[in-house]
Amino acid sequence: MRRLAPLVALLALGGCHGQQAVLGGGGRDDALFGGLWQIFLIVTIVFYLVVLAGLTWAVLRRREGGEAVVRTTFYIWVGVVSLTLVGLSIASWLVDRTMNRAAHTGLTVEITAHQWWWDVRYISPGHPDQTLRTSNELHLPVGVPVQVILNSADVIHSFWIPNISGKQDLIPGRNNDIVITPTRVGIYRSQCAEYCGLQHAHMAFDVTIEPLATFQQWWGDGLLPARAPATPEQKAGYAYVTTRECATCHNISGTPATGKVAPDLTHFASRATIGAGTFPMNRGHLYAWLADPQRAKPGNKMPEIGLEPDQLHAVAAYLESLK
Amino acid sequence: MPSPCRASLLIVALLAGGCDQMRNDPRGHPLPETPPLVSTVLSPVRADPRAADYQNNAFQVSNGQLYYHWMNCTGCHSEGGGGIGPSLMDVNWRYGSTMEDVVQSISNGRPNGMPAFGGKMTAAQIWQTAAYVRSLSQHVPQSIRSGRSEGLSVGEPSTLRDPHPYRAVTPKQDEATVK
Amino acid sequence: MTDLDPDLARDGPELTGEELHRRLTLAWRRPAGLYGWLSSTDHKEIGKRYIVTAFGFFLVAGVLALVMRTQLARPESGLITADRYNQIFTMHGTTMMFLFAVPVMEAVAIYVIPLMLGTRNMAFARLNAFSFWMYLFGGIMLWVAFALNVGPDAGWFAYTPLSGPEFSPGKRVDIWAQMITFTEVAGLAAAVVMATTILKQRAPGMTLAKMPLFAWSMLVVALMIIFALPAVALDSGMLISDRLVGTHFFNPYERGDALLWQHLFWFFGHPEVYIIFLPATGFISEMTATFSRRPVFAYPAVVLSLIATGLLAFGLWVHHMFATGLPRMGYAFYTAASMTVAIPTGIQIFCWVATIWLGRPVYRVPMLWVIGFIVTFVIGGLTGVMLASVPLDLQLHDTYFVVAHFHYVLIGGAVFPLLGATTYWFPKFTGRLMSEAWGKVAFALVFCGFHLTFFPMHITGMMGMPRRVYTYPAGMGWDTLNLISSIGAFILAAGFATFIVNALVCLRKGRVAGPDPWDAAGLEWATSSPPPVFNFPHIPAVASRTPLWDEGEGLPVMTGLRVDEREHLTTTVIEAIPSVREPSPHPTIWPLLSAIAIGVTFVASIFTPWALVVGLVPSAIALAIWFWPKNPTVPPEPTIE
Amino acid sequence: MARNRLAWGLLAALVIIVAVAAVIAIIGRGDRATQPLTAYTAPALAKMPAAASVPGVPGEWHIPAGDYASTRYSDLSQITTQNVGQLKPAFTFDTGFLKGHEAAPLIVGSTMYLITPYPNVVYALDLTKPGAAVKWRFDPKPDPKSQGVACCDVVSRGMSYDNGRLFMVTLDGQVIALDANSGAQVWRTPIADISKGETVTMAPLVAAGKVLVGDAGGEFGVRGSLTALDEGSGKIVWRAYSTGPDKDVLIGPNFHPYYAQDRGKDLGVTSWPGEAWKQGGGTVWGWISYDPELRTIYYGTSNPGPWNPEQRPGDNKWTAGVFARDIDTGQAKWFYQSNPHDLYDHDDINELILLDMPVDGKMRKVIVHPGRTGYMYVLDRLTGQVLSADPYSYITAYTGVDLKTGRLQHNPAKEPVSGRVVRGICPAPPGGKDWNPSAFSPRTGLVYVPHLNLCNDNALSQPNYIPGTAYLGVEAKMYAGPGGNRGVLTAWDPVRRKAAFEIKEDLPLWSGALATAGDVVFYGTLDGWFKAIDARSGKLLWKFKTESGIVGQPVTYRGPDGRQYVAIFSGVGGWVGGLVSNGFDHRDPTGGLGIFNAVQDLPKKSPRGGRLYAFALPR
Repeated sequence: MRRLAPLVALLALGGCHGQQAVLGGGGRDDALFGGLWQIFLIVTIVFYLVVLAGLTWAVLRRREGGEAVVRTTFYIWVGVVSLTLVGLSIASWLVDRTMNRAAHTGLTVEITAHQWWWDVRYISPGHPDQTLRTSNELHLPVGVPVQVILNSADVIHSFWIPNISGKQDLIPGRNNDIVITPTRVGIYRSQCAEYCGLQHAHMAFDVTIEPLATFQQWWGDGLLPARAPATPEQKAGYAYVTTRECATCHNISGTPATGKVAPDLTHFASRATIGAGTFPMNRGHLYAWLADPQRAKPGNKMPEIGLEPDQLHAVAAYLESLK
Repeated sequence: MPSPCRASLLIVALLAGGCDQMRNDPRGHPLPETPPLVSTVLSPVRADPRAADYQNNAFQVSNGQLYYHWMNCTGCHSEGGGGIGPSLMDVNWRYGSTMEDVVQSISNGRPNGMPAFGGKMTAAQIWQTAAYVRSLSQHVPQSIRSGRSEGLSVGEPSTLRDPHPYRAVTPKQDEATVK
Repeated sequence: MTDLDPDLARDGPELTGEELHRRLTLAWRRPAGLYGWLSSTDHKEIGKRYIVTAFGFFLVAGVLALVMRTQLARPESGLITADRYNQIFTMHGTTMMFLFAVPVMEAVAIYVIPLMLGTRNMAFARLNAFSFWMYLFGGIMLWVAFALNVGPDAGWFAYTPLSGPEFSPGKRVDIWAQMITFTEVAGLAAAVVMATTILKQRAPGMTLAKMPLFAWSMLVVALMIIFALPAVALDSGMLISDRLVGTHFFNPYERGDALLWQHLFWFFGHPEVYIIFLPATGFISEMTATFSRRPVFAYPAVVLSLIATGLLAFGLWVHHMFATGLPRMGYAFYTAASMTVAIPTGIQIFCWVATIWLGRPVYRVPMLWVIGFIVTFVIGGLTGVMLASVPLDLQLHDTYFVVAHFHYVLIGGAVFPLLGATTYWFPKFTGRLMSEAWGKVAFALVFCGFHLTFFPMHITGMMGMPRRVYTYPAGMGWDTLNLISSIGAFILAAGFATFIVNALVCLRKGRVAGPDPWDAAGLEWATSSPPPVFNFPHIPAVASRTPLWDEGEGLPVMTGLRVDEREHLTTTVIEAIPSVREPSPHPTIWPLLSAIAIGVTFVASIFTPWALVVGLVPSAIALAIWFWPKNPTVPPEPTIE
Repeated sequence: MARNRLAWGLLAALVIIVAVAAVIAIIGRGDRATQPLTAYTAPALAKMPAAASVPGVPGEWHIPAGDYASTRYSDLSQITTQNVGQLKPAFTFDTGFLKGHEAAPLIVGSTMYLITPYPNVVYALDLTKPGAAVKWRFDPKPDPKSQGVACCDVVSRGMSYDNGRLFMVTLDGQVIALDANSGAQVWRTPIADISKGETVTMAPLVAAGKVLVGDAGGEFGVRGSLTALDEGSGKIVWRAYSTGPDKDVLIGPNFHPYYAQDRGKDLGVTSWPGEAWKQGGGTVWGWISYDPELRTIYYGTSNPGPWNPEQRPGDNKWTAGVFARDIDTGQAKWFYQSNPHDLYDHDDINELILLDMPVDGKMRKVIVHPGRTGYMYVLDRLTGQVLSADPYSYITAYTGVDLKTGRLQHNPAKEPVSGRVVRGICPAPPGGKDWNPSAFSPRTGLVYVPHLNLCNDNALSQPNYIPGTAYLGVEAKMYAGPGGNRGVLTAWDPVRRKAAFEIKEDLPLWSGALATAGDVVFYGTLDGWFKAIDARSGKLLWKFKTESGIVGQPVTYRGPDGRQYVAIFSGVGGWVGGLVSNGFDHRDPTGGLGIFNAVQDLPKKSPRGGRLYAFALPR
């Protein structure tokens, strides 16, 4: 029984570093969570040690009798347990209330979850032409509370950036929303937290928290149409992508590719991953993904197109140019 | 599950409607295993083996339903009732109702306005969409089709629907708009 | 049968001993051969079948768990495909919860409760048999479907719309939903049988206040099943109707709601985990009392805690849905309710520790499982208190922290007591004791393997690893922790295997056990091991909570039951005053045939809704024949003066 | 036993009541004019503008709307309320095609010119010969692929005639000028690209030496535009887009919209998200009116694309509104957006009747415009100010038009939202009234509006834009509005701003109206009845059953023998009639973009057909 103590200590340390970890310290709600977590951890460890102590004493004790002292200890125990639980639920309610009262400063992001990718729209009220649509990535200004409106196009998913705040489900037919306040600049990772089918494991996106100025610059660049192809190989890739199967589902602003039912590729190369977190963004993985998306992420809705080698090079070259 | 276990349970497989109907092979073109005994008895042997695999597999028909909505087929054919394009639920087929004919209609288009999706969709997607189109007129076993879709209700519960294809009143003049 | 002298047809001081034993065996025997085996209504035979089948499902689902741990041992491992993994984790969850946990607790109770209460058979013996067959057919259907690649893949709680008609094509989720219908019918039947037996067939003098604690926990569990299971039966019925016929219960477009599924499921879901946990508390109370050589401290407190847990379990299901966006003030209520349910469990823990403290503990193998239970389950209970808080749950929900929590409370809280109870009652089941040495080895392996597997999962959960992922990227900090869990899983499996081998080997080679090898106090130890087919030659009478410790050999008995006809004694609910001598049902094949007819109807209704109409006819015929009144051939009873 | 008898008695009573109610309900339907027939004379009358008439001999019909002011009034008065009862068919002509015949016949001199639906064959009939023999026939041979991108049946709504030439447009968007005598082609200019889903179904307007044609295809994510071609050479003079930067929309310095909501720079881009304006719709497929004095044309733009409003946040300028442009340069003078950020496919392409009308005691140059939103707009022709907007059909989707800001007020309970079906939205997508034009009679001062009474359930879905395929994102189910009748002919008094009388029709009214000096108003029903009613009281004076449903536009002319003739096309089709001409499966209520569900009984009531009927009084 002694072996448990070190493991319990490890629990407190664990999870405080890493891109996708609770207690990562990247957001206001996560800090509030950290505080409440410490209280619960200490109380539970104390109670556990008391129970262990009682058990050990009971196991080693040879003498009999002592009913009276046990009876009084019983009343004390029930009292202490009840009071502690009442205290814990009040503490939990207070923290929940403060989490819920975050002020909202006009920045709204609409996230629509699809089966196994994320569609993100940045809304600036009153200026519809400033609406920016990207996929599988989230850029947020540090220190600014942002309202994230959550909707699902098919099944139930769950939006969760552990470093910043708690999770909230995206449920079809319900408009859930959550206000998160990132407090630390950095790049974090988020992953769908509700089982949503075949590729629930590959439904992640990267969260970049940056100063307000950089964020506004990024938003402005995002509104620009896609870069024109420069090299002849890129031109060949442009020709294929904007006329063949890719254009039916994907959208690249400023080109005839205007499909709306798959991730937006206008600034594809500036993202950190391919296939919603399936592969890191580099040439080798881009080739692997284009050659056979079903092998990398079996069951996802992007079919295997069967590109010829030269078409593969051209398309990869063009996609890499879409910074 | 090793194959001997599967073979030994073939009798029960007949009861459960054949095990290949649920194969969830996302690759899109399932290995052309011989279609389960049950379906070959009911429907004649096909020229192209792929037809049976797409048509008898619930996963492929469900993908076909997805592409039927993504490729805007509902704009002209609605949920099978017709509109700009003809109805896909009844027995009138202008260009043939076998899987190969429907795949031909989708990939090459038809003269009177059906656009060609050949370059816009991959072969697997076209086969899956064709399987769904044929399921609209009950050419696909009942156990393969889904009860309903998660959207506007486009029909009453299946217990009230007549199970066999609807025999539309073929108008006396011929189909072509030009006399 | 020989024509008996009518006035000798009753057991009594003059008809006792060997002669009585022979005649009673003649009256209670079932026909020999397969037909007899299939038509048995003896609670001991049904109980053994239930236990063996449940442990069979436990092992098979355990193998699936090993496959999952092997897949997750390394990041991005391609051992099995996503589709296969989703089927496996769904089958693991569904089998463990519906085909092992609830049925095995009922199974042990079906065997032990009549002996504890001092009666000859359970109340509705044929319904008891029917319950087992329905459970068996449900299990077979699910696993045959899994073998045919038609296994469910939407998780053990199959949230809509993923489990709905559009996103789960084919028959996979239909099979799952129909399996729920089978196990709910079996569960409800067993619960009705259990509640009636406990309330109406206790030994004379065994008032509610003198009933053994295991009987109390099974009474509360039976009532919880009766109130909880209909919710999921209705839910799965609505899902089948949505999927096959096209109704819109869960389609938000047409006035349905995706959350309706979750509310109805978890209204059953949370009581379900207490239906699994409370029998385990009964086991712990029995074993603690026996091996501490004294009754459990503060009997009324433990009974009140059982009842409190049973009631509170129905008021906190929304803590499974803290992330779905329901109003936050409502959540605060459910946090408070989830905290409150920890109090009765805390009281029971105190009482067990106090019993050990006050008694002279003897550390036989079952006692080791009790100690292991306390050490493990309390961690699970405390992480449960953490998950009850909304802010903490919003971070920890659907991560591996929750996986660790519920394995602590299910394996720690239910499987440890179950293994202890199996070792404890093994001599009563088989007449032989399990080996102490191998018992200790099995305990050590299971205990260490368990903590090595599931404790690191708390940390992987804190580090952001979500549930039910068939693989994960490298470099997230999860690699070593998952490897440790996988290694622990194999040690745990080795432990379970040792336990099973120990049980099988000792079936024949174990030390022969007398009626009361542990010198325990319950009535079940008053009859031989294994007990004769009629359990007790004379119905014992009870005057205290620990009859064998108080009366010992001179256990008072009550005579007067018929010998040439199957009969048991019915007593009043509160005071257990003998009231009626009731005929007990004869072995009959019809529960099996009814189960077959209803089972075929259920399975066929997956393929066409009209099967329900067509299947009604054979089912009605079988049930009618089953319930057809058999006019008693025996002359009417002279009244007892 | 007593309780048993009582129970049986109650049950019997209940059955009787239900039976009686069912009988009443069955009788109650059916075609009846229930309005009280009170004579109605308006004190102060609206008048036609002086220069409204088209150059030419009275008694002829040169453009579908009759005159530039789109009044569809004829001052022929041989047919009066007394003798209309004896009208007989003088001759009929079978066009040989079976789709929707929505065109208006043109009569110049002693020749009648007809245009059929796809393949848009033009016939010239010599009226002097008995049975009106064919003088010549012109077959433009349009591209058959255009049939796949015509949202609401492969129709043509007519041609225009101007000094010796006929101007027509084919479905695949080629404007053709024909010599009226010989039928020879003078010039042909393509203005639409069917690969992007662009077609043309409207009747071109010829005025001030220019042929004005707009494109159609709002359902296919097309970018709407109005093109002016030179009458003589067919060269494109100017083209005004309905979305995009101001230079494309020909918005310049002298653009003065009345309301603030329509003022701003490049609103055609800033009121759309990203590049959505390139598939923004705003096509021009309806009616154009022209005021020769002000040298200004007035026309409406269609619904924004896609139907799903969540895909295009913002006001979506310049769709679903009325433009006033200078005919020579195309520069916009003013614009009123009647339906910013359209939610229900309520285009604004309906007819714009130019009148001079007393408003608050002062005569003003106005436009009377029955909108698809269900409001009868009266706009000031000079400034675009909304003088009044009163509902003429049953409306739940809107709560009114704020006359100070000009903005249409949506009813939040009926706004479509994704994830849920919104029910009981009235009027349905075809609107309070679709394209079929109403008529005005200066003698009664009433506007005769043949319109609809349909409501619908609406569900949003994820639209995908693939050029050449439908770009909607909405699934609808339409059904009859309150009262169960699906069509209404309303005689509306624009001065008093209320209906003089209403005639309820069972089937939706999809044909145009015609008012004559003989105080007779003509219109046709979807089950083939061609009716004449008293212009003052609405009493049914005469009706004739034609072979197929009527979706055409009635015209009247003085024949070579001096008698007054009334001509109408009978051939069911158009958006609502498509289910007869295309075939439809009643098990899918969302067929035909949702409208087939409202007319499931039409195939039984109207066979396919394609025949011109001309009626006259017996000699």
